[in-house]
Amino acid sequence: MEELMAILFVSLLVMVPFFSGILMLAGKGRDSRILLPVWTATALLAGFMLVKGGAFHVVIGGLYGVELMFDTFSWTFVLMNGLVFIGVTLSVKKERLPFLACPLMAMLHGTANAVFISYDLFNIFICIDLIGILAFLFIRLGKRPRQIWSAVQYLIVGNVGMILYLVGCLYGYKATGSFSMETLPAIPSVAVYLLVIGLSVKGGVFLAGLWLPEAHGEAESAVSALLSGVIVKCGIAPLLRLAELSPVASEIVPVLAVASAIYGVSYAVFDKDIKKMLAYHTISQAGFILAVPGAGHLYAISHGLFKSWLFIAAGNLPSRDLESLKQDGIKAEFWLPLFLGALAISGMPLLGGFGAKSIIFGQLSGFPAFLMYIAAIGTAVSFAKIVFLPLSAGGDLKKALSLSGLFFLACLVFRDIAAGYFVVSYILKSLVIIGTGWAIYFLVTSRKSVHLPKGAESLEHIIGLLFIMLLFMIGVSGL
Amino acid sequence: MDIVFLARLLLLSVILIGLWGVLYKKNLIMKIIAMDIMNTGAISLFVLSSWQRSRAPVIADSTVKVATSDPVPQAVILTAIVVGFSVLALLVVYVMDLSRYFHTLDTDRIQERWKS
Amino acid sequence: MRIPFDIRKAYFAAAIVVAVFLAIIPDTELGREYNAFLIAAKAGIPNTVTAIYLENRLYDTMFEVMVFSISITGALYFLKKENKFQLHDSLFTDPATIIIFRGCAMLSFLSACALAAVGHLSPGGGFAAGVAFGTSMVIQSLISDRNHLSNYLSMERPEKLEKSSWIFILAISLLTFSEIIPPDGVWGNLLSGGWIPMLNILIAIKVGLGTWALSLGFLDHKWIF
Amino acid sequence: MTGHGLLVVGAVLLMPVMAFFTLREDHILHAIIGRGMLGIAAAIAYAFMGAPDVAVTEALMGAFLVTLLYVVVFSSGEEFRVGYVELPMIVSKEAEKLEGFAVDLLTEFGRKIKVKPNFVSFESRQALLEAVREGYMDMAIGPFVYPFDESDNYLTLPIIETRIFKKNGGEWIDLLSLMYGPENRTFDRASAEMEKGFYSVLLSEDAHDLKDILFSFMGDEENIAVPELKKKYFGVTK
Repeated sequence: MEELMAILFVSLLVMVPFFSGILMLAGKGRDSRILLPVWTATALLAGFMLVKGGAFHVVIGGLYGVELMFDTFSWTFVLMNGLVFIGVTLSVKKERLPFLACPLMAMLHGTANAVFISYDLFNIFICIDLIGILAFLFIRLGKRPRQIWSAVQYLIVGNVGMILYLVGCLYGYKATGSFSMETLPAIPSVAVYLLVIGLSVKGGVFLAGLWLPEAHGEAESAVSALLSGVIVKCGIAPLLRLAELSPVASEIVPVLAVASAIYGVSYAVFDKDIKKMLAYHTISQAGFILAVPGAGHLYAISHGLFKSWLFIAAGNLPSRDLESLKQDGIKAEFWLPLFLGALAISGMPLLGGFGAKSIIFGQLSGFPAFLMYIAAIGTAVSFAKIVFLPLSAGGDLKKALSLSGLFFLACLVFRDIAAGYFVVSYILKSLVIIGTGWAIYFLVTSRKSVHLPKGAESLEHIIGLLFIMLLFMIGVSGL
Repeated sequence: MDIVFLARLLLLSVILIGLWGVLYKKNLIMKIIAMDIMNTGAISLFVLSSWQRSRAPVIADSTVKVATSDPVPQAVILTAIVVGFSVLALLVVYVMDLSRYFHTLDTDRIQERWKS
Repeated sequence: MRIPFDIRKAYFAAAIVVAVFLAIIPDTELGREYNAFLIAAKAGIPNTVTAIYLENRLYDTMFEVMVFSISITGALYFLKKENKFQLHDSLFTDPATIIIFRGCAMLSFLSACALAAVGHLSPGGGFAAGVAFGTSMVIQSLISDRNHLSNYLSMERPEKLEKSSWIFILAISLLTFSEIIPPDGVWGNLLSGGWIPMLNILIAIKVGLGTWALSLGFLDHKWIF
Repeated sequence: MTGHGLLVVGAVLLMPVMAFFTLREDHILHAIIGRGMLGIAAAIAYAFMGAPDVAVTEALMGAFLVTLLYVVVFSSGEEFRVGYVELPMIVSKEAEKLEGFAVDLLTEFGRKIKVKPNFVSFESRQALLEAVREGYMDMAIGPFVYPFDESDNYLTLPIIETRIFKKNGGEWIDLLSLMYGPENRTFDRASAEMEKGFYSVLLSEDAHDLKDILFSFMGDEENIAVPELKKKYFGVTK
């Protein structure tokens, strides 16, 4: 019975998007709204299974086959995948997308689902490689020379990371005779480090993910929304599983998470380019997601929603430069979505980010908690730049919340109510964090501008740093 | 010295030579070839691990029990070869497209343009 | 940023240390010598690598086919778009070269057919066959006039064939997952092992057409660097 | 060490050697040949290690890859892209043949640095300016006048002097467009002031090396091609 259910889920989550992608490719379809039923089916199925509860895992193909896992964790990510795709599709309907975009979206959807339900190290390797190729094509769709360069950089770094992951898989197989994730506790720690590094390249986590600001900042805004909303999660979801299952990884991943949160925020506070700033926040939010491996998926769904909303809202702006936006002001119809998104990511109650942050802070303690509070305040500081952008005259508030905006907003509000963290102490805490952040913004950062060095974001440095990190992990565990 | 250990050292050195190329070569095509060499090294490690000093995993008769190499790493690594090839083909197209805009394949010179 | 020499040396040194760590991990003896035996008995074909590739881990292979097809599609999309130059004449005109190349093309075409047909019985299989077919086509294109060649082969029908073989591969994968498999047949026969020979041929067609289209795309382009 | 073990070690030993020789080369063609040999060494090693399937795939894939890269290198030709909007004497198309001062100048320049110009026709000034800014075109020639067309998005390199007619509203037209272009009927010459300007070549920011070479080509005192061309088209030598 479970086998049959699994086949049904695989055909609905993976095969249907693939088939529709191939058919769109053959029929040269350009309208992404045709695919809305596919996304909706994913979201509805995931929502139903979340409400129903329960978990089971299945091996497809018998002996040495591929193991799939259907539990709350995977269904949460699948739900996020469906919701983000619905929102992005609703937002890009007016543009004429290039011909390749719609088939690629369908295939990306299917592959992301496959990553989230996979419980097999090698299957994750191949799915993430497919995700990498799709992202590579997506980044290039905008045609600017710089996008080609950032795509090439992305693929080279990602491929080196995947080679490390492959070697990690091999050592895992050698020790246990299986690729299933259940064997993770038994595999040697060096292999776990290789797996962690390989996944953190795709997940945009600290150091390994430094390709991210360039690629996400340069891509078209709808593409950036997909990159930050879904593609980054395809690295993070297996990483979370790894941290949950393997004791070695559960020590190393939270360290990476905190470093990632602090690093991303400290660059975002001083960046004047709105898309670059959002891209740096993807690094820092990856840290928030990974900080508590047991609850990361609950943060991930919120992050997927508000980050893709923010990227879409930022794409509508007349300029990317925050200084010039500050002088000219922005029209109300562009301002409102940005404002709400910025509040959500800062953790304002009723807007998605609050419940997620409360979950994370509820389970952290000690020094990591202190550092994460700093990162949360930093988030508020950097988003104060958006919150306090002046309104210019002549805007139309009615146009502000388009279909996609309403959709995202509804999801975020519902998400927060579902989290059930409306306790006075949590509300106070988050308000204090936001207040401190805004105070710092007015007192310090709005008056000073600091240029942090960005040398580490070049190709050779990222690749080299992968090995430095590996050595560091081996050294720490050896001591 | 154990043959498998010796072979493994040599194959890891293939990966290292590839890495050296990725780090030091300036030409993007050379970087891609170096990456391919790294990939070849990783693939060879899989094949080496499947080698149990016995024959190929093709069985003549399903009723006689014979010891063979482990077919599982070999089968999964076929997949990885294809993936490596696909990535490479796509990268070559992109890199050549890049050269159309910059008239150079030197990574330092391309990166110089956005040194803000 | 121009990278200081020293830092890259440090990166490389770190990589060497990591490699040493990877080399000294001891092997565990798990006794996997009889793996192949179990798999062959289940799939009903002698070549166990193909059995795993196309039956036990067909789920992976499905994604592999997706990776390959998508990257070929993307490459062709970006190759087609701009700067399409005139079809060039043949690159080689020397008669001796042409005869040798023609022989090579013939040989790799024949090996492609053989690999695809008996991939489940002997080493080989769909992907290898497809690549061999692609190689034979690119060699053929190097020695013959492309205008002349395109009279015989318009690219439209191959494109349809490629798409439909793609869909068939996915559909057969789905059937295999749900264990709807035709009977195994006689051990060692050309038609044995359920869907496996069929999948081999379909993958060979898919990969062969893809590599062929890719190499034609490359040939039609003038590169600048 | 058994005989078979020696064979395996020997075949595996070939791989790092080939990898080293591949990456030691700076010449791409040599590196590609090196990659081909690495593929063959790997296939031999796999065959000895009891993995004939992987060996076949690796050998065939290596062969195909090397052929493909070889094709890329073999069919590489150098060119730069010049967009033009027709303007008599500077660039004009007659009987499928381009001629004009700027065309001859750039052809001469291309001959000197052994890179061919590839001329692409554009309908309007705006479309061409857009293409230069985006980097699709390396250069633009036609009714582009220094200092009126100066912008941060591209460089202007003056090639020959002209006169510009400018109105109070900021509207302007160059001499040749006024004489031959379709605008000469709509432009009211009487109310315009005359100023000095230069017909120029616009260079994209992305045309990396090209702009330095072209600047030095134009500024070279010993270069007799430029004055000769000026004499041919405009009868002046300055």
